[in-house]
Amino acid sequence: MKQLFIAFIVLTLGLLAYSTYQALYVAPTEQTMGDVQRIFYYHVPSAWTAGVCFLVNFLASVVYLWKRNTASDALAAASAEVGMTFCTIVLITGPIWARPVWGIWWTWDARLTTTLVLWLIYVSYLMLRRFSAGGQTQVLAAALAIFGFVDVPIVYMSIRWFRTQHPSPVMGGGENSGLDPVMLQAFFWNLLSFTCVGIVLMVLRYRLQRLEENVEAKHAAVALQGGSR
Amino acid sequence: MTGTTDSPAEPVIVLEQLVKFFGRFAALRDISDRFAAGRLYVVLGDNGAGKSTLLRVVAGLMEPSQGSVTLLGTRKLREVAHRVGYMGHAPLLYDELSGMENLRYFAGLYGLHNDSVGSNAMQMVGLDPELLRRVGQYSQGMRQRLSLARAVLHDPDLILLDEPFSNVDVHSARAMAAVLGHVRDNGKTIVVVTHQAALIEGVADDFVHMSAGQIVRREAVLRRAVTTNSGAEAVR
Amino acid sequence: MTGTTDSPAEPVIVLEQLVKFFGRFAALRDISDRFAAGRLYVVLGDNGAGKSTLLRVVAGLMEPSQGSVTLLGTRKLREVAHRVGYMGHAPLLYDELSGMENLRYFAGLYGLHNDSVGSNAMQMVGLDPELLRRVGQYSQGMRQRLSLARAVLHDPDLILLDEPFSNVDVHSARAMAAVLGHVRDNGKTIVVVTHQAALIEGVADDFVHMSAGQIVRREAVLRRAVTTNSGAEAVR
Amino acid sequence: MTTLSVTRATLHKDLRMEWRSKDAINSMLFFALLVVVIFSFAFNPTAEESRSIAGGLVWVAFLFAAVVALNQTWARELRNQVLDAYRVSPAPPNALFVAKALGNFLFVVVLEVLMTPLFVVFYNLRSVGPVWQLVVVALLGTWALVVNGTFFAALSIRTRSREIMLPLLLFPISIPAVLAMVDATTSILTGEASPDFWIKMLAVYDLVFTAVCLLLFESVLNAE
Amino acid sequence: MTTLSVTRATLHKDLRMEWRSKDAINSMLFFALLVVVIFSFAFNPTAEESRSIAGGLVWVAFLFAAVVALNQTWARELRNQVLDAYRVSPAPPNALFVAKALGNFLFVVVLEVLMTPLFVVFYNLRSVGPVWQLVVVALLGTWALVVNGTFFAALSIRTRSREIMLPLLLFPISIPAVLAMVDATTSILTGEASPDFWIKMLAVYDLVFTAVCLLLFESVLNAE
Ligand code: HEM
Ligand SMILES: Nc1ncnc2c1ncn2[C@@H]1O[C@H](COP(=O)(O)OP(=O)(O)OP(=O)(O)O)[C@@H](O)[C@H]1O
Ligand SMILES: Nc1ncnc2c1ncn2[C@@H]1O[C@H](COP(=O)(O)OP(=O)(O)OP(=O)(O)O)[C@@H](O)[C@H]1O
Ligand SMILES: [Mg+2]
Ligand SMILES: [Mg+2]
Repeated sequence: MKQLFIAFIVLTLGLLAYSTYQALYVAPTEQTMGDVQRIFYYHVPSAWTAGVCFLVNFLASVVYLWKRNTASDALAAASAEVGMTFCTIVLITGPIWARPVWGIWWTWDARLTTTLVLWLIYVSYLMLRRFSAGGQTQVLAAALAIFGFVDVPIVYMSIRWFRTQHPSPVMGGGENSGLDPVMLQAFFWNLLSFTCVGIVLMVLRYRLQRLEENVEAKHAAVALQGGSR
Repeated sequence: MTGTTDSPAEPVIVLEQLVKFFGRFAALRDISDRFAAGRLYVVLGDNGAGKSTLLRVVAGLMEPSQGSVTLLGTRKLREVAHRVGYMGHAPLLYDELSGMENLRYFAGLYGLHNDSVGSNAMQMVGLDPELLRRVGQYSQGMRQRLSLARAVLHDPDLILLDEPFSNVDVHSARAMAAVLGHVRDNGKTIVVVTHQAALIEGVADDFVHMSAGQIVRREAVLRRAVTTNSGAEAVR
Repeated sequence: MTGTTDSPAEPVIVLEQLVKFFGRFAALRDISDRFAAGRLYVVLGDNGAGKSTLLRVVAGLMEPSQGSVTLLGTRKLREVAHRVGYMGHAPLLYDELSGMENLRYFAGLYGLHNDSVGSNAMQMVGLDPELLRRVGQYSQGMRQRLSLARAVLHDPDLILLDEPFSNVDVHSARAMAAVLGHVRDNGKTIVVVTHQAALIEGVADDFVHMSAGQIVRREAVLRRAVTTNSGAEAVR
Repeated sequence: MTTLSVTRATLHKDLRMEWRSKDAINSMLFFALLVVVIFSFAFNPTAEESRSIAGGLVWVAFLFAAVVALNQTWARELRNQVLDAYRVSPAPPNALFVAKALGNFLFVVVLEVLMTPLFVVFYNLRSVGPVWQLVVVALLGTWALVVNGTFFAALSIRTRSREIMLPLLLFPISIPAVLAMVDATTSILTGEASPDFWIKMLAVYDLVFTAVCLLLFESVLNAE
Repeated sequence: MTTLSVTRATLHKDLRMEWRSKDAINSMLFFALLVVVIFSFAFNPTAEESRSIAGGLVWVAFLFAAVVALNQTWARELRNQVLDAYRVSPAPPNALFVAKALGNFLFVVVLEVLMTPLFVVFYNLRSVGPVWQLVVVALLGTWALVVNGTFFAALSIRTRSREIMLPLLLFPISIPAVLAMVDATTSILTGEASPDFWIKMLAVYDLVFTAVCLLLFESVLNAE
């Protein structure tokens, strides 16, 4: 099992190297935007990976409330942290891209706003985990995770209708539709490698959490056995 | 389980390998014990011995980390919640309401909508049900008495009290101890945590000594007819 | 002023016609009394008798409504603040700091910038100055000890303690009482409010009984060589 | 059945305590007044513009006022750890939640009723659209704030820095509701667009989150 | 002399406690971010208009954030009634006040430094007037909020409904300062008018209220 995972890590590193090569050297330079467009290969896969992590977080939280097992709580914590990281990458690469392309850092477009709200929700989730003490953390966090996940589709719906009088010039271009096959290929390599990186990070974080729990359990066992403290 | 008093009836509290962790600190360490019906148990022990934790676990306010609590024959504590009374460290009362208003509300939580429930409880602990003052203006001793009234309001079979005498003057404490004695005589089971054993030894049946998260010793008391002369009494 | 022990030296506390109102309620009702140097006074009384109020007025935390307090020869309490130590109902410590950090800060308030002040005080009450734990994680007994250390940190001539033993286990309480005895033997004056007279009677010099806002009785204690056997002790 | 009676008793007790102290209501009112005043200093409302930002102003003011109020409800239960008394009783947890949410709702509605004239005066507002629509938006929007607010207040009182946690948890989740309220209000005030979509959206939000709250409250209350 | 050393010790202790928990800093930051986001939902900042209301928005946001922060400083002193320990000591009361005010000032300035980029990004702000003037206004304005805020927080923690009392006391007194801050900021951002008058006005306000606070703090601290 452990060897399998190490093999997976090695594979992921290889993938990452290859996809970076694809993004920076193989994919052609975009005509209107220039090299800035290459952010695309990091921006979109990050968003996708963040989405996967948040889904895992939601499922793990539901399972935790149902089964009350520490494993799913550890998974929820791990996925929230990793998802937050990728979401942050999206929120950093997006404006960096937007500034030269649109001339502004930010606009209240549906996708942008949803990403921001998602990020806010998971920051509050992680803060709650930090600020609550002892045995109640898991339950409170799981409840919040469910709230957050239920909220996201509502945010998305509402944002799409938000201030329609100022249609934002965002995704109108639609590179997606007319994407160059070479670009598409580079894009998919990146998508794959980012997903793998996300999985690796989540598993590592999860194992760290479990190890910590194990250490606690060992200490606890020692405390139980030892005659006095 | 040294010196456990055996009783014919089924025990009211059965603790099985009870463990409670706070982080990596074990506040309760593998406690297995049983408490018989109709007795008044006094739990003694140093600060941090785990007395309050034990009481909270038994009352269902905390989940044990390992092991189980069987109360009045069931492990589903919520099912017997109406037969258990709990008085915590803090008074568990609303400062802004009067004594009767407090009791009326808490009686409602137990499905008791009769005012006599509250006034009986107040009379039992020696408070005047007509008292209009808000609890915030009560003196410490009155507040503790009212808190006791709240805990026994619904005539529970099992009563758990956490340091009911702290900051209470000697007179009030003795009065409260006497009330507990009466309640016990009516067949209820009472568990009292306290540092002032002298105040309650007159009515106690068993002393339970806790230390470092374990019950280290239990001893039954020969019921005496008169209250012992404690040191505090001698001084006054 | 029945049974006042007379002492040759000038009294440390002189109360003259002290009255304290809360709204229209008189918590202290015309108290005139004096407390001599080098003695350990134990103040007893029912809940609401006005003990804490008296202590707070003497410590300068409250202005009396009428009358005056003369401390160590002056009515300007701020001038003798560095010679008075006060320990309140609450611990008066920062939960987020360690024991030494707390004491270091409070020593600074008295102009003492030497670390040995804090570590001596901690050792005196039986705590380890090296202890890194934050006060929030201390047990109740440790916290009360540290609180006592804070009150006596600057080697005050007059020490005022409000229920130092509440919620403290018998062992810790006896240890604290012994510390107080030593401090008194070094010539300091101590006033302790408590409901647990038994714990401190071994080292007490005078008992002061309060009731309904007045000092109703005072009695000197014949110093005994050994600690009395209180009821609590008999039980354990 | 018993849920109903406990809800009623709890609501009754809360209202009585509130009425007796009048702390919260008085201070909330004054707070609201101040917010309106500070806002009019900060934003210098001139008749033409004001209508387009009024929706935002009103709801931001209500939001902040509500956060302050919500913290107080549970703080009261926590003061002498009275909540423990509820938890050891056989009373159903959701009764407590519903009572608190209703109490807060009443409270914030009273606040809004009293604040609205201030806004009208300070900003020379007049609605182009029908006023009853404003009432519907206000009720739905307030419930949206209050139901989540009550839940998250119960959550946040368990954490270390209590007062600050509530807005931290509540604001992100409430963004769609705030959006809907503001846009519906602005649509009605200016009469430029139909608020129907936003009203439906608020209704859905209310339903979904009331359900989620009721589902999860017991676990939160009993998280030691 | 001794005032100085006590001030330093108190400031040092506060910063250490703050640093140790980092709670307050983190939560304040996030709160500030949320306020910016909520405001931009509520007020729809489009490039042209935004510059004229940005001054108001920024300061209202800072004001709310500061109020939350200020309450926390004294709450810590009150938790185990530690304040009593200060009061029975011979340490000068004003040392405590100055230390708290400085600590809060630092805190709010850090907050502003971190919030400003957010406003710039979300509102696409760019200043027409010189930026150093904005810095001067920010420093003077922050001190105005903080010195009164610290004082009134000390006053309000003694009352029953603590959290709410602070804004009630602080806002009315702060209205002239808020006005000056907002108008100075708007003047600089739009470059339409000279902010000099408002800056002078803020400086005078700061001087007067610092003096008044120092004069009165001892009585407030010792009010039983
Ligand atoms: C400013 C902050 C920005 C944020 C927060 C943001 C966020 C996102 C998110 C969440 C996705 C969804 C990925 C998915 O469908 O799984 C996405 C996709 C995408 N973004 Fe961005 N983005 C930003 C700026 C930009 C800019 C400036 C551009 C280019 C002009 C851009 C181009 C794209 C493209 C091409 C896609 C994928 C195609 C699509 O699904 O529509 N983004 N972005
Ligand atoms: N919520 C908590 N988190 C972490 N540790 C805790 C918690 N509650 C209690 N403890 C620890 O568990 C131990 C037992 O605490 P408990 O309150 O049960 O002691 P106790 O016997 O009631 O003491 P006391 O006589 O002081 O009331 C103590 O060391 C305490 O520090
Ligand atoms: N701040 C206050 N406002 C109003 N009444 C007060 C206040 N402080 C104390 N009292 C009242 O003054 C009386 C004396 O209170 P005090 O705290 O001095 O009593 P005590 O002797 O210390 O009692 P205990 O043993 O309960 O500590 C009580 O009746 C109390 O209700
Ligand atoms: Mg205890
Ligand atoms: Mg007292």
